[in-house]
Amino acid sequence: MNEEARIGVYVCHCGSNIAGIVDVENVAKWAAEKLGHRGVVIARDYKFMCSSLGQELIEKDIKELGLTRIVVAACSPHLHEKTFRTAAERAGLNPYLCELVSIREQVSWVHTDKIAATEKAKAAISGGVERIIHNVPLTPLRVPIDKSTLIVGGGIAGIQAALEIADAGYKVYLVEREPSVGGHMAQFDKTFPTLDCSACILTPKMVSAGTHPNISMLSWAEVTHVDGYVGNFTATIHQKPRYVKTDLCTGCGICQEKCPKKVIDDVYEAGLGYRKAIYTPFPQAVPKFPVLDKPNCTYFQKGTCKACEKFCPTDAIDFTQKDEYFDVKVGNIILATGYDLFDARRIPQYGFGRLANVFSSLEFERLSNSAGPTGGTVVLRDGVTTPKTVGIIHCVGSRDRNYNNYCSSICCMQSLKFAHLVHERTGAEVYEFYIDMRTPAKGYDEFYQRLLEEGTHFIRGKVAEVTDAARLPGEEGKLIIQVEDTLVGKQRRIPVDMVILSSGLEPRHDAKEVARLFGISCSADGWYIERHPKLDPVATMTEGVFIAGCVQGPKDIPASVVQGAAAAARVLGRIQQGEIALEPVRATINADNCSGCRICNDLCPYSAIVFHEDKMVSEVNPALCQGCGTCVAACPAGAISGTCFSDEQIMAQIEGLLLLNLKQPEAAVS
Amino acid sequence: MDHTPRALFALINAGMSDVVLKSNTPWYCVSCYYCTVRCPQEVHITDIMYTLKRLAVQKGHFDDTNAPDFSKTFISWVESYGRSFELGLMGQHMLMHNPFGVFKIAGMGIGMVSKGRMDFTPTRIKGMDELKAILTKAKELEVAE
Amino acid sequence: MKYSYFPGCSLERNAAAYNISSLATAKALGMEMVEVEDWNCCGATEYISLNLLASFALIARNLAQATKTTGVNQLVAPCSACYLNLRKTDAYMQESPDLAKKVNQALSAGGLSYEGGTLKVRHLLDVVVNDIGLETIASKVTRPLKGLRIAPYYGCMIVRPNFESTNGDGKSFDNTEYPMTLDNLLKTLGAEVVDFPMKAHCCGGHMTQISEATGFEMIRRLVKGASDYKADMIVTLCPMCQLNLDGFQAPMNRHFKTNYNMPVLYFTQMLGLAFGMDAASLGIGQELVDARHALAKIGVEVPQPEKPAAPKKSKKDDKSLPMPLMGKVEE
Amino acid sequence: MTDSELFEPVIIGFTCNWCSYRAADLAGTARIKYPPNVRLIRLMCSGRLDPTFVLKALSDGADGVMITGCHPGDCHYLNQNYKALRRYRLLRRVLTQLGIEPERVQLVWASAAEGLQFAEEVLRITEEIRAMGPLNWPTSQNLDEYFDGDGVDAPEKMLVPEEVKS
Repeated sequence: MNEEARIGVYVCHCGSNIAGIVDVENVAKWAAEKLGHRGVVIARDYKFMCSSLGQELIEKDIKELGLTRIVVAACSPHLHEKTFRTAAERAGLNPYLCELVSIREQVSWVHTDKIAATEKAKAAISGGVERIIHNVPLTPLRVPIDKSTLIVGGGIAGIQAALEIADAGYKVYLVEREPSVGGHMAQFDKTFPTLDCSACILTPKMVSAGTHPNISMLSWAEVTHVDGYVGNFTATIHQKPRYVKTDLCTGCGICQEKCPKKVIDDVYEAGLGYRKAIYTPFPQAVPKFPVLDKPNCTYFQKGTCKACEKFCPTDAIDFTQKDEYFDVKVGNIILATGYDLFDARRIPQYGFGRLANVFSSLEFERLSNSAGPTGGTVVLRDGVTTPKTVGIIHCVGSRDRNYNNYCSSICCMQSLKFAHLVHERTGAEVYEFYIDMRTPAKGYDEFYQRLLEEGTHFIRGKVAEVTDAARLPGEEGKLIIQVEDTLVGKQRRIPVDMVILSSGLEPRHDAKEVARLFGISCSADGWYIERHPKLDPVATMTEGVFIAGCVQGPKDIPASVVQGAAAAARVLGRIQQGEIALEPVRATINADNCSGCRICNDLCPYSAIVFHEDKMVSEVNPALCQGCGTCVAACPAGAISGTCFSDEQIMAQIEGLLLLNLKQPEAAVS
Repeated sequence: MDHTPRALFALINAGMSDVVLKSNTPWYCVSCYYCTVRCPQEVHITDIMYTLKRLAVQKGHFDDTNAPDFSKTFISWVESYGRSFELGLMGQHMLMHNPFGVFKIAGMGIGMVSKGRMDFTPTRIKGMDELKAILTKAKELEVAE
Repeated sequence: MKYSYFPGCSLERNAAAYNISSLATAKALGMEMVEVEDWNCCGATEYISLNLLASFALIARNLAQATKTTGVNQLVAPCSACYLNLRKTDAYMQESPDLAKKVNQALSAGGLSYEGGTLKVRHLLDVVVNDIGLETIASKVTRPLKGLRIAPYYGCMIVRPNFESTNGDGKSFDNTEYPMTLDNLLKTLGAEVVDFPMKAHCCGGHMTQISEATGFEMIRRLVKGASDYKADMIVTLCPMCQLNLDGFQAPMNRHFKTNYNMPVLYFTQMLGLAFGMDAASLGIGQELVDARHALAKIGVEVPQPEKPAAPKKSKKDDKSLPMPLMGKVEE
Repeated sequence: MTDSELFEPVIIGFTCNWCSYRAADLAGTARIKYPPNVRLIRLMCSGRLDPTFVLKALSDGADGVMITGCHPGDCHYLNQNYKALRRYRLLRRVLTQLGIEPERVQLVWASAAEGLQFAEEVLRITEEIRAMGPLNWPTSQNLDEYFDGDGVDAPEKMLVPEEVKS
């Protein structure tokens, strides 16, 4: 025990958040009385410890009472540990001599019994006091920040982030797994609520990103491995073979024209159109180089063809290309990998995949796109018939506990856009089937009102089913939408020619694996978890890894752009600082105690422990150590210690939590 | 059907239990369970319809006795014989509620009988006494709730 | 394989054909069916409408009888209503210890007891297709149902609801909206199977007794649907559905002044026919809507009626868009 | 009331900074309720858990220990939770040899998103340990000296096995 420890205990009311359940005044009084012999010289409670007045209170006590340790009982250390450590530092105390004890998230918010909660708060503080006696002054590790950034995903969020960083003068690696950047936005014709042309606003950004001297655009590539930590990541990139020499290819498109193999394009055309086996997904693709789709290529499958090679004017086709793997070193990472569309076949009663004229929302985007398979003509699946009535079903797979419980947020506006386009292009009667109409952004509700004026029929109710089984006269040959009109309070059957399912957004099918690759977490729904839902929406719990766009949750284009720019701003801030302070949570080996058994060597996932053959002892490389502490727990000689989480600290905390050291020693003797 | 299920639940939330128990909606429920598997909030709607039927009968709150009587007749056969008895059930129920309907389906009845699909005597199970004891005990426990 | 067999009241009388065809085909498939001794009515949808606990006790007596008298833990019911009631009681008893306790208090008055989860309640269709398997069934087909257009009809209670008991017992064995088990079975037997959109819709249950107009309308929709899809017959797996669609078809026709003539047979009868069994031994002939015309198509060398040949389109003129790719659906 | 209903077990919970500690935070933010019997210690990783911590907690008066970590495959430090799992299995064997019900020490996986699951696990483990009754670990310390009546508040009473109190 540190004899000179003079400890201050500060108990926060957090308004009524803590004080409503925990008797904070009693707790502070108790700490002063019962823990005095453990070194507590002052214990106070205060309305809001995190306020500047609360912080000043601590600073004043440190100076006037000569406190050497601070325990703050308040919210989770993940929220305010930094606040109080900084305050301690201002008063001249080493910040690591200040600890936060959570009595809000772990006590007042989760318990209802006031007495039990108050007693648990006392135990927690006792644990904190015992622990802090063993804290030692530490200095954060300072590591330089590599000025390059890796951005994964070349949709609008990723492109925006890449341009912001590149324009500021720093290097960006933009990795995209498809042949071209552009993402889902490249598939759209019009964007709500202004109905400006998607390609017109996206293409210039794609071109800027493709030609920017600071951006290395790595399309048809994926990140397969990530090593290191903030400021010093090493990412392994898998460049899939294009079978096209990009230094020779001019993007003339002759290979695509001559390729005899037609394939359904289930990515860019959402399954509604065709491409060739060698292709650029769309004319404005960036980069302009085509990709040869090996599983569908006649030459690769049957050994003959090579039409593309024969006709290529610059001899750019190269059937011998192989997978390439290379490393890039970056300081920060932005993940902008986007979303997948909900597969409406999971709701068989809506008939997608079974009834020809039921379309998914992405299919309709392609159908209405002037560069799409029908040149923007809205027709039924037969390719020629114009629909006279169209039903648009909202919330397909969203707001439904059987599928996804969340609101996909874009579908209402998207459906309104569809209604407008259908009306404009075909003059058809349009029915919208909605549960609630959600139009909460600038110009959105005005767009809804415009659609009301255009004569769109709005029916409030969750659609029961879409069927081609006619029951009543007038239903033959139609798709019938069966719905309870909740405003009328009656069942209705609406016969239509075409049904569009406004399917929800889902996390990418491989979102979990990608999250694991970059060491971040997914929410229960599968979206990536931000550091704070309101105040830090683009950072993650892993230093140096940021998120932007739909990967964080469903959002529309403006919101994705905002997040792309925000993530870039965070990265630029880091780069400007030049270095970053890391928590000094590290393991160290006391060479005198090390027996050289090497048990720890294999336990370290970062190979941070090296064995010195000459001295027969192991040593931790602090630059590689991430501080998990597994080696500390494993060392049979007890030669390894972990800063911030030493054996002494944890053992003492256990004693404290179990309230073993309450009475004055002399009292115990008597 | 007086109310859609959604309207019925809104009435329950609004505290209008009289209207709810007088509604014929639960009696139109055929227990197809579509609502239960489709409900986005995973409400067990079919089970709630059964509950509303039981409450309506307990409180005597229903305008049309047709459906409750059918259930009662069905149950009385089960409680006396241990098995249901279609001819007795249909005959008894129709005489009570739809005597002219008998003529409408007479042809069908004759067809069923002539094809050996209907019988004039019900089957009684051997363990009738035990079954009665079980049902009596269950009803006691239910009342005790 | 040995199964505990719960025929249910309908199969005693109005659906006797279902009973004899079930037993005959089960035998042909090597399934030993041990009937539950002295079983009682499951209460259909009526008992629970007036009594809650007593209805569970009524059903649980059967579960207890099955455990006691057959010594097999797979309980098979060919009737969808019995299947649902038995399955529901077993699932609810697993889910709610309180209900299980009370039900057992009641059962003890009759000297019985039952622990939820002891039995696995199965529908006959599930057992035939998933235990025996389509391959084995295909190997026994001697009279393929070639040329017969069948609308497969499941009704409600075989696939719905989808209980969530702790061990997954209550989970429906097929999709609750668009089941395929019967479709696949009939295809295996060589029939031409209609992709019948109303296959899991309701037949109306007891509605013919309570509200004639409603009941007849529900029957009309289904018969009209099968007829619109040019089916030769409907094949079902539930005695209630068969009674409504077959027995009440004539009264329904009179009510709406229509003239439908849609035979309705049980899947077990089709199995038996495909195995080469004699029609009478499968109870065929007990249906009220004459099935002879449709059945004449089987085994007779009548070439399928030629569909009017679609005008041949050259590939260039074909503007049709591809259907959504039918890969695996991720649940 | 039976003895087991009167008995309030004390459980020490070890959490991983990246997943289960955040799950506990999430349970708090979402105001999900669970019994107050568990007291948490934050580690950087379940791999940091030295089995002696568990023995220390049990010998110092805890009736049970809850060890939590990231789901297998989701470890923030790649795979250290597997090492925790191995140690946990070994530890349960040691406990059996010491005559302690191994169920008093339980390993639970909880991701940062699983606030509800975390709360449910706390409830489950609390009830299981409550049913087992107090752990009467032979203690080296003279408890009477520490708990001789006056000046000792409710939590301490809660901790001490009945016979020690009397």
